[in-house]
Amino acid sequence: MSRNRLGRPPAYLLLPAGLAVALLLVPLASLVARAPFGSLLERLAAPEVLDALWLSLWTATAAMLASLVLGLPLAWLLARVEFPGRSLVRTLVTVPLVLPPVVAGVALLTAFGRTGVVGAPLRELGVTIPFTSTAVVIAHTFVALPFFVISVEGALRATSQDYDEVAAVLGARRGAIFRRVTVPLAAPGIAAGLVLGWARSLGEFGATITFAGNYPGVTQTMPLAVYTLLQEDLEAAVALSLVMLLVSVVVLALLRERWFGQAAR
Amino acid sequence: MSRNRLGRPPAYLLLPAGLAVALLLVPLASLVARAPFGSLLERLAAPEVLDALWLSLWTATAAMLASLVLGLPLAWLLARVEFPGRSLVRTLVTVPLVLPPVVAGVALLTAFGRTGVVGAPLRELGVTIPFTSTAVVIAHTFVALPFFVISVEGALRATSQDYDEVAAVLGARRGAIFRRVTVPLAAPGIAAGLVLGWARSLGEFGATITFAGNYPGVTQTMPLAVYTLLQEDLEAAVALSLVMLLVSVVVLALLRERWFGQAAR
Amino acid sequence: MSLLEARVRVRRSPQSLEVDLDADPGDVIAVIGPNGAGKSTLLRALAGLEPMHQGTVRYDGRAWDGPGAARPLTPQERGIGMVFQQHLLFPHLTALGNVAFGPRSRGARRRESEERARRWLTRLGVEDLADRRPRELSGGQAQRVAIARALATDPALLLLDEPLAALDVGVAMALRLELARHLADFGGIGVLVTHDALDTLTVANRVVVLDQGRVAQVGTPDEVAQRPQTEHVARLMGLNVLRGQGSGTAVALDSGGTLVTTTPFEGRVNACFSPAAVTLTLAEPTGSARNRWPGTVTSVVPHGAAVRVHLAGPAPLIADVTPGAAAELGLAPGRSVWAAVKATEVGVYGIAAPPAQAPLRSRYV
Amino acid sequence: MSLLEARVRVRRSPQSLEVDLDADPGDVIAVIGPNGAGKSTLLRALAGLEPMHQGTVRYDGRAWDGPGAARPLTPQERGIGMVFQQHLLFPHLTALGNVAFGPRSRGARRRESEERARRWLTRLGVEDLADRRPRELSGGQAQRVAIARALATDPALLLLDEPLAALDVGVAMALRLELARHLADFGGIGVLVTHDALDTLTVANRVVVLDQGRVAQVGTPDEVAQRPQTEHVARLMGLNVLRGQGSGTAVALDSGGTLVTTTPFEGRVNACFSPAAVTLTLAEPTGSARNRWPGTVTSVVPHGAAVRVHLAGPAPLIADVTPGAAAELGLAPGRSVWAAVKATEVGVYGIAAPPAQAPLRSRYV
Amino acid sequence: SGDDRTRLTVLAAASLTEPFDELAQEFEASHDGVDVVLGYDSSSTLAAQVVEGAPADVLATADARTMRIAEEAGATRGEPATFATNSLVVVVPAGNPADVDSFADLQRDDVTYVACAESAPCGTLARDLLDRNRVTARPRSLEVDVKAVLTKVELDEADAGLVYASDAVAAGDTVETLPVPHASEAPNSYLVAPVQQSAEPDLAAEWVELVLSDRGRQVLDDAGFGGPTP
Ligand SMILES: Nc1ncnc2c1ncn2[C@@H]1O[C@H](COP(=O)(O)OP(=O)(O)OP(=O)(O)O)[C@@H](O)[C@H]1O
Ligand SMILES: Nc1ncnc2c1ncn2[C@@H]1O[C@H](COP(=O)(O)OP(=O)(O)OP(=O)(O)O)[C@@H](O)[C@H]1O
Ligand code: MOO
Ligand SMILES: [Mg+2]
Ligand SMILES: [Mg+2]
Repeated sequence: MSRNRLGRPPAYLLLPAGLAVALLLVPLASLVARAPFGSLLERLAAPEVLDALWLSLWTATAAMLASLVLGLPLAWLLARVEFPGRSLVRTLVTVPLVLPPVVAGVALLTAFGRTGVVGAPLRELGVTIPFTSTAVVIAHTFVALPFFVISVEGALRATSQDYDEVAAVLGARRGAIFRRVTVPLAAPGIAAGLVLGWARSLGEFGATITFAGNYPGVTQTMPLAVYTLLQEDLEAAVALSLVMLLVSVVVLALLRERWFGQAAR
Repeated sequence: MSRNRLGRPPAYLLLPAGLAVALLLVPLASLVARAPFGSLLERLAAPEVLDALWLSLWTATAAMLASLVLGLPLAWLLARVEFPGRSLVRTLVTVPLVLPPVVAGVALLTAFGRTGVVGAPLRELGVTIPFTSTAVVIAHTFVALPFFVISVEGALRATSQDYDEVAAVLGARRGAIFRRVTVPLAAPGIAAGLVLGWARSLGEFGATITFAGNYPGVTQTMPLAVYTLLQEDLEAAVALSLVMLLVSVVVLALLRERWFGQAAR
Repeated sequence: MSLLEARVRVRRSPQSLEVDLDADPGDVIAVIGPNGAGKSTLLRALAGLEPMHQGTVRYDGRAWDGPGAARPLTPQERGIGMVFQQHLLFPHLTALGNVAFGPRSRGARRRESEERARRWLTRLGVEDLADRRPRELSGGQAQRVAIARALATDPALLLLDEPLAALDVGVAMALRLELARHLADFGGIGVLVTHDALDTLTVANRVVVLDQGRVAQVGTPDEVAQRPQTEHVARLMGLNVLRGQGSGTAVALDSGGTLVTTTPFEGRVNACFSPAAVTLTLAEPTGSARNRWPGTVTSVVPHGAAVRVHLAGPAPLIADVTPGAAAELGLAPGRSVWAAVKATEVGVYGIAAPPAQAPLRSRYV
Repeated sequence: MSLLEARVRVRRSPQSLEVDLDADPGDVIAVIGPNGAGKSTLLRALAGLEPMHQGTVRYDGRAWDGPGAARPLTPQERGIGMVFQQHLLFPHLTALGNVAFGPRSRGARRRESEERARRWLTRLGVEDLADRRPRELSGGQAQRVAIARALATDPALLLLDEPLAALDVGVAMALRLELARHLADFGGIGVLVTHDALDTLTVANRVVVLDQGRVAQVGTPDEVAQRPQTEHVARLMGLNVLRGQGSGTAVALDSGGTLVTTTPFEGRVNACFSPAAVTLTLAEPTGSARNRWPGTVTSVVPHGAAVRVHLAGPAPLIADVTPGAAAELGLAPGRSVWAAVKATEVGVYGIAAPPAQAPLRSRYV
Repeated sequence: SGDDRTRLTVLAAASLTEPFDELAQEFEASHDGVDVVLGYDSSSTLAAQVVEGAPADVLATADARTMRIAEEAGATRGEPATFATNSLVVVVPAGNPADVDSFADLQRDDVTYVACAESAPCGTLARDLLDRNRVTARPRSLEVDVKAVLTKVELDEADAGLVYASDAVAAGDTVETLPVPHASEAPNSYLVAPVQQSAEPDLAAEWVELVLSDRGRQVLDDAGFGGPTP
């Protein structure tokens, strides 16, 4: 039986929703229509492409995990704990969103580069970050973290705080409340944040190429590979991005159905 | 009196949150440290910069409004209404996130360009979209909409559906439930989504330059101006992005405090 | 043809709901029954919030659900008022906003809706709280706002799920009268779920007793109060009811032993007697009272002019004794006593419904 | 020195809360009072959920809040159990998970916590529902799980906010006894908010009556039942209480008229008499009953062996009459009657607290 | 590529993608156990990265200015060598829908054309040539790099665009090419230099040699580049 027992959605909601879908669908569809499908499989099998795809997937996943580990506590602090300077921190978190990605890459270079605040001391220890896969992960995290934090903070604010109180009365310490009550209740919002962050990382180009460079097998993610290919062959570059799309859609569809299947009801 | 009456946040949450802040702060700080402050004000006063700033602000705002108008109904449909193909649509919405921005721009060109599915008929009517400010808004919307929809859908799923039922019993039609119950209850999540979308638009580079081009006063947003300048003068480009940061932070801080001040409690 | 004709069927494991309910204009039906009997589910199904896999709901000749309806009507199409068991006030609206929501949704203008809402808040004695948000209200205050919200739309079918549970005794009594007056006036139908005998007796003109998703008894409040069919109703009405197998004037009790009555009856019976008919003694009684049981006092509380004593034993019993007798017997929790009832005091009547499985709660007692 | 010494002060406009509460091991304190009196706020302050601007809470010699404490202890440091007025079961956990949450949080291992939880669910008769989520439970079932959750941590201070409100009558009675037994055994302190006289009389050994954020009366259940200081308690206990100015054996009633008693008293007094002492007649009574009022019947319901009649008039009254008398007088809502009470039946005692402002609800009645 | 293999990392301007890919294959063929890793980006980004210590052996830029940035920071080893030039041509979409027949047609009202922004080397060149040819019509868009110009033309969004001859070759038959008068008078120079922090200075020198060799000249020629001195 249909769950729409609260009545039909009105046209003034269906129409814009349809438009939204169209706005997203039409460009994708016409892109797909132009793609040279014949060479798609062949391209997918090329070792550099597989390297780039694999690099993209694991660095984006690592960045997602880093966002989760670093960002979830931050989102929680912003949503649930009063501390001086909270609105300052909240604003700070938004800033990297506004930074054009290439400038973000420059900023990362100035911080982690050989003369950077963090980079210089690290270099003494024999560690250099830029132009390594680690740099890719850092660039992705820097770019994706704000998305994650802001959307999760929104979700946390939208969930009731009453249950935190109940858990406290039952003897759960602040950390246990966080783990066992707040986070599970905000699970759909957190899942959304992870999807956002992961997808943003996958598509990230500017910060990565500037901070990590464009080294095949080491820092050349799919968007960078697409860029490189774009120098020679537009259509091939488009085909390559479709490969990436396909893979990420499959991964996402699998993940989402599992997450939402569990988290939402 | 402190609201932290549920106990001190544990170190294992404070530490990663601090790290997150550091990760975001250190690159920004070292960027600022390198900026030629002397020329900053002077730069800000340059007419092209003012043009670009103004263009950036209004197009990002327009894209944010478009996201709200188109994306909120879509997020609601995905979160609240069962319909065939729902999970397909949900996946579709994620796709543009993964697309490298330049490829997104190519996709938009294939759709809205003069030979595109939508562009060609429009051209017959004497309307061309590329190389106009409208194209900037479309590019921004295409890139920002998925962020908005996904984070808002997450927030909607995290809020209780019981109140929708109550409202239905009280005679509110589906649309009225949406407007008067669902949306206000998810307000913090929607505000977060708007911030995400706006900020993403402000920083957007690849899709804009590919789809809309780069002409001062018409399609040259701040990131494009920064990138253009980056080719010849790194420091000047950095200074310019700081100008943009400053302006957007001020706007955001004002907006956020107003929104959250009203919406959250 | 009744105004409301409902054949409610909700599939749910392990226990489905199958309840038939008919009501005429002005009827107020009390729905009583133990926890988990299906009372709230019944209301939700009538409201269109709980999908039915079968069955029909017709109101005023119009099919709301079932074969006559192309699709189940949505809640908003049914024009009902409902007080939910968890009051569910909109957290983002003030008390006034909550009450004005219904009129607004049904097309009234803002001012008009708010005036209407204010009138209802005043009627429920909470007009001072008009500008408070739900989280700034006490439980009982919230409950009153929820009632005002349900009434403010002038619904033709009013569904009330334990509306008076959180209210203090004075307000509850006053509200009972108010509700009775309102329901009597408006010519619609009220369905009132309650765990309180007073609600049943003062507000309703019909009672439906639910047990495990089935109707266990239907009748007027007096009928139900005098001849309760389930132990739950008997307790609610403050009567003793024992079940057994009648054979002549003897009833072989399910709880063991035999009860002697003056009314011959064959088959499954309820034997019913008032607490006042029970006499308590310390020693095993001899003499005319042939029905006697040992028991342990579990509680002793004043009840009107008498003292009400609850006993645990083969069957739980209630006895009302005079304060003097209570003092003399030294009645206090833990005390062992004998309870006796005269055969002439026992009413006997058949069991209407087939014997139900032991309800959940009986495992607890 | 008492085990619990609480001077609770919560600033809130328009009405602050100022309640002093002391309790010894094994004490069960019933907190009663009209809606909005501050009962839930009191519990929340004791739990550390409501910030106090002043005052102290000490338990077992340790300062929980106030001058002796560097900072107010957090709820988890206090080791309390609490049943909230809105049961607030964790929606993402099963019934079992909800009950096991407390033991887990206090350091027990998973298996142990779950076994413990299962035992408590069994004690409350809801072990079959262990794997259900809260949204799949009925109101009363959820309430029982909430009680199990509060008890499962063996708290030294148990705060119960109307824990029995949603329960059916059989379960409520059984739970009252269970709670009384549990509280008597464990040597801690129970604080029970209730709107039910039975709870007060069966479970508690002390009663605190709140009115508008202040203590209106303290005493044993019997004292409070026999000499109610507020109209609310009188109603709760089923007594008639009229207030007035005593001068000799005459009391000038606040509601108008004079009441004659046999106990001389000067100053503000409560005049109290049982419903059974009230006689009803159709014509204005002549003869020895000098205290008489006209009134309108608002409800007539069976009450034990008698019939309880509520009257509206200058002061609302309750009268218990025999079923015979009720039939003879044709008592039904709307009927005009005269009520009379003999001077010898009226108890008179002083008003302890300064006369409070009219409580909210009185505007409604 | 195992751990025992040697890697030669070449950072090159994006426009060198095709010839350098080809040269890399030849280099690997003639150097057993050596893998050539090519990283392409815009010249200014590459220069900045080399200054920041990017692990590279060779840097090849599309103009002298960006190479000078690396040089002045001491990031290069030895004198950078000019190994190719590139000059601008006009490209139009296949089929030439707007009938652009000459450079002067860019003046026409119904012709939409795009060029690089002046901050990019290709933009400076374009500005210069427009001036020399007295074309005053402004481009519709000032792209940040030459590939963006090409994309607009390839997708038929612009009727014409000013790109390097090498880009026109790379684009194949998706575009048609028209010469620009005076173009050869103002070419753009490509420079190559070994990088200071190179771990393989010998191999780096050999790569520079290869680029400067006749074979290198040939490959660059095929890709549309001009000789080191026009
Ligand atoms: N969503 C659900 N899924 C499965 N079972 C449910 C669901 N909701 C309720 N139930 C079960 O259905 C039965 C009837 O529930 P209902 O809420 O109608 O009881 P009730 O008569 O209102 O009880 P109470 O007096 O406790 O409020 C209960 O056993 C309950 O556990
Ligand atoms: N957050 C709040 N802000 C302001 N006033 C509040 C807030 N919470 C409660 N109140 C008010 O404080 C008073 C006491 O509330 P409380 O919940 O303690 O009452 P209560 O005695 O538990 O009543 P009930 O029997 O209805 O549950 C009420 O008048 C209530 O409206
Ligand atoms: O906006 Mo970008 O161009 O991610 O890299
Ligand atoms: Mg219920
Ligand atoms: Mg309360």
